[in-house]
Amino acid sequence: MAVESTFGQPSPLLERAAVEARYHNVDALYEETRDMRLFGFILFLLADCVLFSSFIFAYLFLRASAPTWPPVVNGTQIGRLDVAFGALNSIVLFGSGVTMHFALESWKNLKTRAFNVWIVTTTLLGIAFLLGQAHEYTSAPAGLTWSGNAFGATYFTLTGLHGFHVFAGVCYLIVLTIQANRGVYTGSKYFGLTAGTLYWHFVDVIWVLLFVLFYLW
Amino acid sequence: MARVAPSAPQIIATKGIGPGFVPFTIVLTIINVAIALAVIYLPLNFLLPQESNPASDSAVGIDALFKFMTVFGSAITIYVSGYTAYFAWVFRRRPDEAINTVGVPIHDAPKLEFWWTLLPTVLLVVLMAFTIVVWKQINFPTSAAALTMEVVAHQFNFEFRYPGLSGSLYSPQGEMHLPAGKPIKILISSGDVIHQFWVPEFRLKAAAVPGLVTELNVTPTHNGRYDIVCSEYCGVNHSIMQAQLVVEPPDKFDAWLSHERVAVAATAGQVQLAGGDAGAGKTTFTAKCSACHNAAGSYDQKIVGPGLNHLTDDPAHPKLVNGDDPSPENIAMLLVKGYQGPIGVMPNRQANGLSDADIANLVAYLISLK
Amino acid sequence: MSVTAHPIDLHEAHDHIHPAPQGFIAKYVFSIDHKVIAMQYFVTGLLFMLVGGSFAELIRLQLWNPKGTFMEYHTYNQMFTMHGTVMVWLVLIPLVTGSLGNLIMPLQIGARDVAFPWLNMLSFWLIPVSGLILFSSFFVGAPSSGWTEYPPISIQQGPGGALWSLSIIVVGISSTLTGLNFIVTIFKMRAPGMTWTRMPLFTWATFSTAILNLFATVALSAALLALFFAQVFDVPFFDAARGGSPLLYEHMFWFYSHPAVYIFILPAFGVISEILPTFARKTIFGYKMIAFSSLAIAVLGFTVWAHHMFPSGIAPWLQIPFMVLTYLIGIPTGIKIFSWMATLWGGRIQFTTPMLYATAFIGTFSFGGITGIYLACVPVDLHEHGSYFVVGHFHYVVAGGAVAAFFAGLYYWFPKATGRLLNERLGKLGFWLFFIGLTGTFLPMHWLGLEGMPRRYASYETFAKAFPDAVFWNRFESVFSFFMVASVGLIAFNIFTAIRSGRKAGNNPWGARTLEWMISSPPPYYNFKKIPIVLDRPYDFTAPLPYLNLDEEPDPYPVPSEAVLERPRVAVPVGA
Amino acid sequence: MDIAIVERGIALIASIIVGATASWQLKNELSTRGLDATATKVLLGLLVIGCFVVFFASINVLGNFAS
Repeated sequence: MAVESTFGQPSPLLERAAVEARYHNVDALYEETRDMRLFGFILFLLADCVLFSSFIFAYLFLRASAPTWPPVVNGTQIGRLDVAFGALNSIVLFGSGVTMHFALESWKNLKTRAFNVWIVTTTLLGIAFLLGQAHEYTSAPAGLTWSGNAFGATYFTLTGLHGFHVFAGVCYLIVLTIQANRGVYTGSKYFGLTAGTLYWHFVDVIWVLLFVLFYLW
Repeated sequence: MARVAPSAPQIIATKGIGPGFVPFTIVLTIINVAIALAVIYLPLNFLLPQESNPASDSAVGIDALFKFMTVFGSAITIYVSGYTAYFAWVFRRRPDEAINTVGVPIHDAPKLEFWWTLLPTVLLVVLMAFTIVVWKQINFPTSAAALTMEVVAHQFNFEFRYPGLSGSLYSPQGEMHLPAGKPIKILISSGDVIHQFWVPEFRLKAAAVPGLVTELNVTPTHNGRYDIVCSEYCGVNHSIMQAQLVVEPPDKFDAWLSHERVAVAATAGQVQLAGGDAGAGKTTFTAKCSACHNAAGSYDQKIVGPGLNHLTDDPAHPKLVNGDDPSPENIAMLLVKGYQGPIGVMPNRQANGLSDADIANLVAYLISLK
Repeated sequence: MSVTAHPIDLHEAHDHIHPAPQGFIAKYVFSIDHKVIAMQYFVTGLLFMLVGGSFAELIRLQLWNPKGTFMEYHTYNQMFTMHGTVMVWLVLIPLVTGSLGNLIMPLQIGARDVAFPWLNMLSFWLIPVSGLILFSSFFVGAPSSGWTEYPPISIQQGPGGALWSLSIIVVGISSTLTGLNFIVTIFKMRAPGMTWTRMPLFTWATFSTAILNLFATVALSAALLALFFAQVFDVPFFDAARGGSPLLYEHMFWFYSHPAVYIFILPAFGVISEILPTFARKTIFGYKMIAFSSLAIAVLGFTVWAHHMFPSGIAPWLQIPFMVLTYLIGIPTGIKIFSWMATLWGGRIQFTTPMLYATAFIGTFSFGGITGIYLACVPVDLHEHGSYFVVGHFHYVVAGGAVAAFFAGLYYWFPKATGRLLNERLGKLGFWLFFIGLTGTFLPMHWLGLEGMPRRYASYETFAKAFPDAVFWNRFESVFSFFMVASVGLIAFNIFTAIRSGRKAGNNPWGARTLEWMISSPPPYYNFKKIPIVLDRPYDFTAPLPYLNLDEEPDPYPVPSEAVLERPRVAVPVGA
Repeated sequence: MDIAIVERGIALIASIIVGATASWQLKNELSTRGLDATATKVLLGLLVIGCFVVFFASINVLGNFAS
């Protein structure tokens, strides 16, 4: 019976049967569930992108409709954000992206000691970023408050939402570290780590956009 | 048990499209033509308010567009519902029919599908063109506005402002007057929440959004008394937020307007300036005026309005914006009436919610900016 | 050692059936079986529909008298707000996708369950939670500025508005996760051989709805998060004095809420595309065009949101692109309607209750679509925006479209879900009550709106002076709205009696050909012992069933069962 | 040496190091196939761009509003 392919690639179940027939040690069922989870996780990240882009639309809309930017509150124009500290804080986060990538690579090469070193550094850098962000909030320019004006509203909401995502990422990393050391993930079954790495890179990339939009423009 | 031979399906073929298809189509077409003629030639006052003698120039365009869509829309609806009912009846399953009868195995007809994609597209493109023509008429009037007035919506009444002698003038909230036959530009804004200024007879509406000035260009054509209706939910008494609009001949309008000007000028009166406290004035200024004026900036440092430092002793600007001397009384009059001129619009005391004490304090504070 | 490559044995490759759930809780309350979750969605949806419907009846009673003396204005404002909110977010968004989508889509693609069953269970349980949050707002003053809750008025009202925002964010999370779940299921878990162009059309509709659910709903969560901050922390997103803009909320809200109306209607299209071929005993006409127009509507749905905002102060030149794009959506919708009519042509149509709803859907929905074109046209919208014409239009499309198609799907798949047939006479009576009530209630709204009756008015004395017939038409509508209440009550009664004493329905009572009719009803928790192989599209009634490897070999030419046909039929060939 | 100069210095050096390692990692990843590999490549690429942005921000090419 001719079982036609779907969009050029064979239907998932056929694929699994073929994989199982050829490599007896591959757990075909796990491969399929991994594919599904990965596809679902990527869709989740795309949905999260829509969340951030809605708020970025709000920022651009309010900035376009404001007579001057940064807006004038009680007669004085709000000062610019501190680019120097912002740059430092950003590179801390981007550095944690790189160390997370090293962590996953070392796990793939079954070097668990190196994995532990890298993932702990990533977590610490993530926490450092959050502390940096807290410092940024406390020493914000005069007049820039959450309920003060449109600039404060969009700045604190967007960076706060991103900060919350970083905080969730840090908790995720801590859980991953514990699970990895408890042996939940094996050499071939480590989807949690892949998802954690993708999420962490995603959080970095969102900050690239926010850093440019708020600090450099 | 013995396997009964599978009952192969019996295909019931049909001759042509269906029995009595042509007479049925003729009947439908007659109905559609009748509706079209009725819609085009009969007055539709039961559908559109005062359709037989439209109350504004844009109403003519909008009613024409409405009729165009009604003609084609009702035709499409009648043909679709008609043929669905016809097919349902003609191809119904007869009671004595075998159990395994099956319809004609046709699953696509590219020519037919092509036409029923192209025709709606063509119809919609024609509708788009017609719509853009009427849209241009409404939004971009050819002749300049003979009268520019303002409507400011507040929670549960409309406030109408006509260009007075100096600054704005407002008539009693209830009644709005317009000269017939003249192009009018109505600038609409709101003092608190989103409202909508809608005159069903004009077929026009525009939102009154706080912090935004929307525009409505209309040339009333028929004298009469119309309702102004708020059609955007604006609070508890949204249901009773209506006002009266009187369209009258230009001479009667001018008489009314001059009468109104005299009446309002009398009530402006003098504000007691004595005892104004500069400190309280500063807080009122920060709360209500700093969004547009920079207290520390000189005249040129505009935010929306000019900077007010050295208001009374600025050699470069010896006079106020409306040409009066910067005496406390004139400043007070400016705060009372607001200002509307080339450099922008300043709301009057009513929109800013300034009490007499506020005005006295503000004048004391502004004078102190030396 | 020699690697023994045994021949690909498909059913062996797929025999991992996890053990059956034990105990009442695991089986019915916190179950991960997509069929049980579908039942939970259905019961919750029906309850919320009754609640939302009762708010609607209170509105109709209020409008009986132009002076509006039945309720004070504030209560009436709460009623129309809660009616809109409950019907949109607690009935239409979760119900059609959640109950029919969950029940039928996995069966139609030959899967044992959705991709992430636990996520599916979480998605359901967020709905009752959000319902509780929403109804708890009655204690602190329910929200009262319409289901759109435009700021600044929605910020000025009491704390009910904040609870409203919270509960809708929770519904948003639930439908985002359902969307994600269904996309992964349809991509990854189709039976062998079921290519994209062999999938049943209800699955196509569920797929396009899932795309909308996943990407559009998050924009709503952003808008409502911003509104929540504005309501609770006074964040000036929408406060013009402090740099914000009320238009911003309208853009963010409608960016979601127009795809939301396609989330209502796309599954309805899917249900109609399933029912018409079965009861016309004839293949669907233009399968590819219907499937791809579902996708086209889903994609175009993202681009048209500002036709809700024509007179609300956006730049005049901006109105034109949204008008043009809204017209373009009319074309794929037209293709669908014409294809359905062509499906009816040349068939052997048997008017069971689902077929009555489906046929009436074609007429009602196309009338609703045409009035949509009126509202998309900018100059005419300047007259009709915010009037009862809009209320008439969207109730024709929502009640006459999505709810009617949901009832059709309910009557069609109830035998598969419970193994019992619903009573046909009660069903037909319910159908006629529903459509007479629908026409009587919502048709007059069109000319009331054109004459100038604004929306959301608790009393319309000024309008009644300008248009004296208004009082008659409003009373006419109020009377007929109770027909619809009667029909929904009849459906509820029919369901609860049929569960126990309905006639037995075998695997395939209607003689349909899609995969869900090939297994027993109600299906076992694992759906398919062996995953079938699909060879062709299921709709050709003259060809044998295109399935291999089915658990029990069905009759290759399925025919409606005796229990379904009105009078017993003798297999007498026509004309003998 | 006020704090801003120190911060800019650290950011400059760190952006060069992180940028280099990220692009090196990206080079290694280029040969891999699969959904997660493509996602990682895209995200790593954007990370490299982020490092460029921080590099130019630290040397005051981007984001100086002094003029």
